[in-house]
Amino acid sequence: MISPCTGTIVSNEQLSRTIWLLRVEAPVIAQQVEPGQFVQVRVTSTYDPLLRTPLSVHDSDPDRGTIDLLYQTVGTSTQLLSNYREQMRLDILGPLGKGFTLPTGPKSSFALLVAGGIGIAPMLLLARFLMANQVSTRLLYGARTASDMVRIDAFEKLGVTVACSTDDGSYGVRGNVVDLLADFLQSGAGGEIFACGPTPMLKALQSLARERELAAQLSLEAYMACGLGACLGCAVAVPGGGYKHVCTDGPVFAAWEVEL
Amino acid sequence: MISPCTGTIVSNEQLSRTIWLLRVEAPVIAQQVEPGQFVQVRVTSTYDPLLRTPLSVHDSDPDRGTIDLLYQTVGTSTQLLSNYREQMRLDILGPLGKGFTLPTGPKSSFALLVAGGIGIAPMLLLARFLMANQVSTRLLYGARTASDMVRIDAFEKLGVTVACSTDDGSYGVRGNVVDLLADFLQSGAGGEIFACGPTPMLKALQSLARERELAAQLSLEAYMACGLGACLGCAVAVPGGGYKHVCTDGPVFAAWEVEL
Amino acid sequence: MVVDLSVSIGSLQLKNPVLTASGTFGYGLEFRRFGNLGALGGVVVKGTTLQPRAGNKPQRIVETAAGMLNSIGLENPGVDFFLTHYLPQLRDLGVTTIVNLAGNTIDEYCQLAERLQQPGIAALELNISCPNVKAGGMAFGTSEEVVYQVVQAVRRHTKLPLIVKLSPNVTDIAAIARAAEAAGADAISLINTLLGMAVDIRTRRPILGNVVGGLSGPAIKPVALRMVWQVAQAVKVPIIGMGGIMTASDAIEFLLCGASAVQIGAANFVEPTTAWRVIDGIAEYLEQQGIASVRELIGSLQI
Amino acid sequence: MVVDLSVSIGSLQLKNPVLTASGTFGYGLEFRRFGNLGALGGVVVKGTTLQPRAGNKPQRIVETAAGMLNSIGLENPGVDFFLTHYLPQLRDLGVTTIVNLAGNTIDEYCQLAERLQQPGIAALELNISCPNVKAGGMAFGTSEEVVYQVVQAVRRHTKLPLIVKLSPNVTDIAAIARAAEAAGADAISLINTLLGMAVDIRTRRPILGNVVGGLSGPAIKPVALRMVWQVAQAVKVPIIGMGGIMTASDAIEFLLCGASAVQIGAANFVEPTTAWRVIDGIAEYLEQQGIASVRELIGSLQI
Ligand SMILES: Cc1cc2nc3c(=O)[nH]c(=O)nc-3n(C[C@H](O)[C@H](O)[C@H](O)COP(=O)(O)OP(=O)(O)OC[C@H]3O[C@@H](n4cnc5c(N)ncnc54)[C@H](O)[C@@H]3O)c2cc1C
Ligand SMILES: Cc1cc2nc3c(=O)[nH]c(=O)nc-3n(C[C@H](O)[C@H](O)[C@H](O)COP(=O)(O)OP(=O)(O)OC[C@H]3O[C@@H](n4cnc5c(N)ncnc54)[C@H](O)[C@@H]3O)c2cc1C
Ligand SMILES: Cc1cc2nc3c(=O)[nH]c(=O)nc-3n(C[C@H](O)[C@H](O)[C@H](O)COP(=O)(O)O)c2cc1C
Ligand SMILES: Cc1cc2nc3c(=O)[nH]c(=O)nc-3n(C[C@H](O)[C@H](O)[C@H](O)COP(=O)(O)O)c2cc1C
Ligand code: FES
Ligand code: FES
Repeated sequence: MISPCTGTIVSNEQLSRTIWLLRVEAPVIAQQVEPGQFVQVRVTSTYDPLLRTPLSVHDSDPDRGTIDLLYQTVGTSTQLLSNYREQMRLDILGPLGKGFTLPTGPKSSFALLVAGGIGIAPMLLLARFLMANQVSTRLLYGARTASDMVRIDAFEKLGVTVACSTDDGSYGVRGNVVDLLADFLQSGAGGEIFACGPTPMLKALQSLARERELAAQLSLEAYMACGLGACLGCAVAVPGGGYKHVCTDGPVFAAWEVEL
Repeated sequence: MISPCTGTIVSNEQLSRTIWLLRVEAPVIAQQVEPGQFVQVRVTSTYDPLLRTPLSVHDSDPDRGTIDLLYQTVGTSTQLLSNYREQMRLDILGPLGKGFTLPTGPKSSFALLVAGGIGIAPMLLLARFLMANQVSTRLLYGARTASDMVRIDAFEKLGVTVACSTDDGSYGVRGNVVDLLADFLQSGAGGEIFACGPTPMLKALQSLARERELAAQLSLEAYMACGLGACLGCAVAVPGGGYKHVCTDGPVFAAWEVEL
Repeated sequence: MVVDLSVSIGSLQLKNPVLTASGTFGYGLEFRRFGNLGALGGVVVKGTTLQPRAGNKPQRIVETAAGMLNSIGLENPGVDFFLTHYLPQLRDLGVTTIVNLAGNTIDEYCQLAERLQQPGIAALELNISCPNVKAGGMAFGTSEEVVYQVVQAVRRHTKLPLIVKLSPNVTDIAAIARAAEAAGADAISLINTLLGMAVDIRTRRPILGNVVGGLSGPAIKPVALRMVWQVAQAVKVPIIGMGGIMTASDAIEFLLCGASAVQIGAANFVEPTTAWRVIDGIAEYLEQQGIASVRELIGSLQI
Repeated sequence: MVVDLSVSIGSLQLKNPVLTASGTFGYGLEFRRFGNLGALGGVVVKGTTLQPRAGNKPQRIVETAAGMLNSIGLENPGVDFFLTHYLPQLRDLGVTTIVNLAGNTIDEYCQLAERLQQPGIAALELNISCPNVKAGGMAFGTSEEVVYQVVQAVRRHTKLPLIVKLSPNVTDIAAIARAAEAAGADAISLINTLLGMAVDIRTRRPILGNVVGGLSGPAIKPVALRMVWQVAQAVKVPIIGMGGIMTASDAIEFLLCGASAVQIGAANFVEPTTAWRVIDGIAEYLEQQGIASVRELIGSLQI
C-alpha cells in the first residue's frame, strides 16, 4: 500500500563532502518497505524543482517508525534536501517499486552485495533482511576515494563482511568494484549478486555475471516523473525490443531482463 | 550607491499571526539608507518565485551594521522569507528608490505619520530621523484588529505620540486611520503628512490633504521586477497623462504628483 | 450551502469539472489507492493507437524550471489491449472514461473511433497535437485544413461526444479551434504540450533521446490560460482547459477564462491526490464566494 | 589557458557573446554600478519608437511559475530623446550599443532605421515581435510575407548590421527565419516573449491592465532552445539566442544549439550582475573543457 505522508525529520546528518543521512518518521513506510524499494520525496513547496526525487530506502526501523535515506548532493533537489533540519516536515510517497528478491533455497545462502558510490544506499536494508534470514552476506563496496566511503560501520555492525576498493587506492584495494568482485570470484567463491551503482558499473557486472553464470539482481536508476507507472518516463530497454519501467517493474531487475 | 549583498540573518521573529521582524547584517545599506527607501530581497535560490521581493527598510543601526525589515506573510515569497533562521544568509539589493523628504523649515516642525496595516513598516526609520531632527512626531496607526498592531512600543520608545484605530474597535478608536486623521485635524492641529498603506487608504488621504491644503507624502506600492528603473513595470499614473516609476521616482511621492 | 459542481460538455454530463489529462494518470488504475476514481469528473486515459507502440528511446523525461519535458512517444499497448484489460475495470469502478486517440493517418483515427464505440466509454478525445510522433501528431494539429479533415472524418465514425485536443504550437489557436468546431467537434480541449528541448553541456548532447519533447507543468500555465481565453472568444462549443494546473485556484482561473472543465496533468506526478484536492478546492471557493453553481464561473472573467 | 571569447555577428565583432536583452537592461546606464558596461558583448537598449510612448496601463508585471509576464507596452521617450540623452553617454562608456526598434508601419521602421544611422550605434535589432502593441508587433512577426516586406524595406534604409528579432508565437519559426534571411537580415535573434495571461480569482479579472502579456524567464527556456535549434538548421546567418538564460550553463546550451551569441533578459532583474557572471562562467567552462575559442561551441551539439 503506497501512501503519501508527511513525516517529521528526526535528523539530517552530513557524512561526507556530498553524502547525507536523513532519518524521518514514516511509520507506514517503515513497516511495509522491502529492500530495494524507494520513496519519492518532495523537497520544496514551490514549483522549482517540480518533480519528486526518487531515493532508495537505506534502512528502516519499524518499531520506532522511522526510515533512513542516504543521499548524495548532486543537483538542486538533493541540495535543497540537505537544508532540511530536525522537526521540519517532509512530504514522502512510498514505498514504491519492486525491490530485491531475497534468496530462499539453500544454494543461494551466499549473498554478494556490490555497491558503487551512492549505490550503497539500498544495500543496508538488504543486508539487514539477509542477515535476519541467515544468509551469509558479503559487501563489495567501491568509491572514488576514502572520504567518499560511508556507512561501513553500519554493515559491520550487522555482521556483514566488507571489502572495499577505491579508484585512487586510498581505502581498500585500488581499482573498481567490478574488478574486486572478479578477484573474489577467482578464488572459487560464489553466491547471488545484488548490485547497485552507476550504469557503466552495472553493465560490466552484467557481463561478468553472464560469463560466470551467476544470478545477479541489479537496482537501476532512471529519470522519473511519477514513480507510479503512470507517466511511462522511466523506460529501460529489454532484450528483443520494447521497454520495461523502472518505477514499477523495478528498480530491481534480474540482470538478464534488461539491456543497459 | 546600490549594492547587492549577502547578509547574515541576526533574527527573524514572528510578531503577530502574519507579521515578522527580520534583522540582517547589511552594513553598507545600514549606513546609507534614508527613510522610505526599500530593498529587494531574494528569498530563494531556485527560480520559483523568480523575482525579488521589495520591502521597506523598517529600521537601521549603522553602528551595528544591521537593518530591520518588517513584513507580512501574504504569499509565496513572504512565506519563504519567514522560513529563514539565524545565521542563514540572505541576498539583498539596496537601498533603492527615493524616500521621504524630511521637513526642513520651522513651519513643518509637526509631522503626522499615517500608517495602515503593514504600511507601518517604513515609519519607524522615518520617526527616528524626524525625532533626531527635533520634529515633533505623531503616529496615527490603523489596523484590522488589535492583534495585527505591531511595534507600537518601538515608536513610543523614540518619544513618538501614538494614536490607533482598528476596524473592529479592539484597540484605539473604531474606524479607519483616515477618519482618525480627519478627527485629529478637526481639532485644529496640522503638520506635514507622511503616509503608507493600502491604495484605497492613500486615495482617501490624498483627497483629505487636498481639501485641507496640507502637504502629504505617500509611499506607494507597485508590482516590481527590477527595482532599478530598467523594466518600467512599476508604473503609476500622473495627472495629465503618462506614468512615473515607483522604484526610482518613488516609492515616496508628493500627494499631488500621482493619480491613484 | 451545497454547491453544484456539475457541468456538461455537449451531451456529456460530468459530476464535476475536474478530469485527469491523458498520459499523466495512466489508466486511472495506478491512482486507485489515492482516491475514488468514480468521484472524478472523468479520467482521460493514455493516448491509444491501433497497434501497440513501444514508445521513444530513453531518456524520456527531464525537469525544467517549474516544468518538465517528456518524449514518451505514445507508448501504449494498443486499442485491443485497452478494451480487454483496462476498460472492464474502469467500467466496474464507475469511472467516466474518455479515451485519447492518436493515429498516423486519418483512416487510423477513424478505425480507432469505431473500435472505441463501446459501453463504458463516455467520450473520445482526438489527440491531433502530440508533438512526439514524427509521422502524425504535429502535422495534424497545426494546419486548419488538416484539422478540419480529420475531425470531419472521425465525426462520421462515432456517435460519442468528440473532444478535439489542440496543440499550442501554432500561430493562431483560435483559427484552429474554429476549424475543429466547423468540422463537428463537440468540445475543444487545450493545451497539449509546448515543443521544447534540453541540452547537457557536459556531454554536449540533447538530454532527451528524441531530441525534442513536450513541455508541461506550471511553467506553461500563462500560455495555456491565454489560449483558452482566445478560443473561448472564437467558438461556441465547450472548452476543456489544461496546462500547469496544480491547485483549485489554477483550475478556477481556467474556468473564468471560458473553460467548462479542466484537466490535471503533470500535477498528478507531483501530488497524486491533486485531482481530488482541486474538486474540493473549487467547492470551497464557491461556498466562500456564495456562488451556487460552478457553471456561473465559466467565462465570467471581467475585462 | 587564455580562451578566446570573441564572436562575430555578420560584420559586427563582439568581444564576447553575451549581450543584454531589450527592455530588461534599460539603457545600460541603470546597471553601470554593477559592472563595466564596456566589458559586455553588447547592450540592446529598450525598444525605441519614433514618437515617445507612455506605455500600457498598470498592472504591467506579474510573476508566474519560474517566469514573469509583462505588458509594458513599449514605454520609451522616443528616438530623438534616445539619440540626444542616452547615446552620448553610452558612446563615452565604450558600450557596444544595439538599438531595438519598433514601429506601427513599415514606413515607421524605415524612418527609425535612418535616424539611427549614427556613430556609436553598432547594430539595429528589428523588433517585429513585441506582443503588446495591438497596432504593430504581433502582426509583423507572425507572417512570412510581412516579415519579408518589413525586413527588405528596412534593409534599404540602413547600412548597419540588421538583426531581426523573432516572435515565438508562430507555428513554423524556421519559415519565418528564412523569410527574414531572404529579405537581407544579417542575423536573427530569438525568442521574444510567449504570449500569456494571468487571472486573479478574487477580483475575477485579468491581472495585467493589458489583459495579455509576454512571458519570459526560465519557464520559457526549453521552448527558446528548441526554436534556436530549429532556426540554426534553417538559416546560414548568425543567430542570437535568448529566453530564460540565468547562468553560464544556460548560455552554453544556446551556443551548442547554434546561437553565435546570447542575450540576458529577465535574469537582469533577479541578479543585476548576471551578464558579467555569464561571461566569466563561459570562460571557465572553456578552460575546464580545454576549448580554445567560444566559436568552437557554436552549433556543436551532437545529435
Ligand atoms: C529508484 C531510484 C533510487 C535512487 N536512490 C537514490 C539514493 O538512495 N540516494 C541517492 O543519492 N540517489 C538516489 N537516486 C538518484 C537520485 O534520484 C538523483 O540523484 C536525484 O534525483 C538528483 O536530483 P537533483 O535535482 O539533486 O540533481 P539534478 O540537478 O536533477 O541532476 C544532477 C545529476 O544527477 C543525474 N540524475 C538526476 N536525476 C537522476 C535520476 N533519476 N537517475 C539517474 N541520474 C539522475 C543528472 O543526470 C545529473 O548528472 C535514485 C534514483 C532512482 C531512480
Ligand atoms: C516599495 C515597496 C515596499 C514594500 N515594503 C513592504 C514592507 O516593508 N513590508 C511588507 O510586508 N510588504 C512590503 N511591500 C509589499 C511586498 O513587496 C509584497 O507583499 C510582497 O512582494 C508579496 O509577495 P508574496 O510572494 O509573498 O505574495 P504574492 O503571492 O505575490 O501576492 C500576495 C498578495 O499581495 C499582493 N502583492 C504582491 N506583490 C505586491 C506588490 N509589489 N505591491 C503590492 N501588492 C502586492 C498580491 O496582489 C496578492 O494579493 C512593499 C512593496 C513595495 C513595492
Ligand atoms: C508524460 C506525459 C505524457 C503525455 N501523454 C499524452 C498523450 O498520450 N496524449 C495527449 O493527448 N496528451 C498527452 N500529454 C499531454 C497532457 O495531457 C497535457 O495536455 C499537458 O501535459 C499539459 O497539461 P499539464 O501542464 O497539466 O501537464 C502528456 C503529458 C505528459 C507530461
Ligand atoms: C519587462 C520586459 C520588457 C521587454 N521589452 C522589450 C522590448 O522593448 N523590445 C524587445 O524586442 N523585447 C523586449 N522584451 C523581451 C526580451 O528582450 C526577451 O526577448 C525576452 O524577455 C526573453 O528573454 P528572457 O527570458 O531572458 O527574459 C522585454 C522583456 C521584458 C521582461
Ligand atoms: S516514473 Fe512514471 S512510469 Fe515510471
Ligand atoms: S521595478 Fe523595474 S522599473 Fe521599477
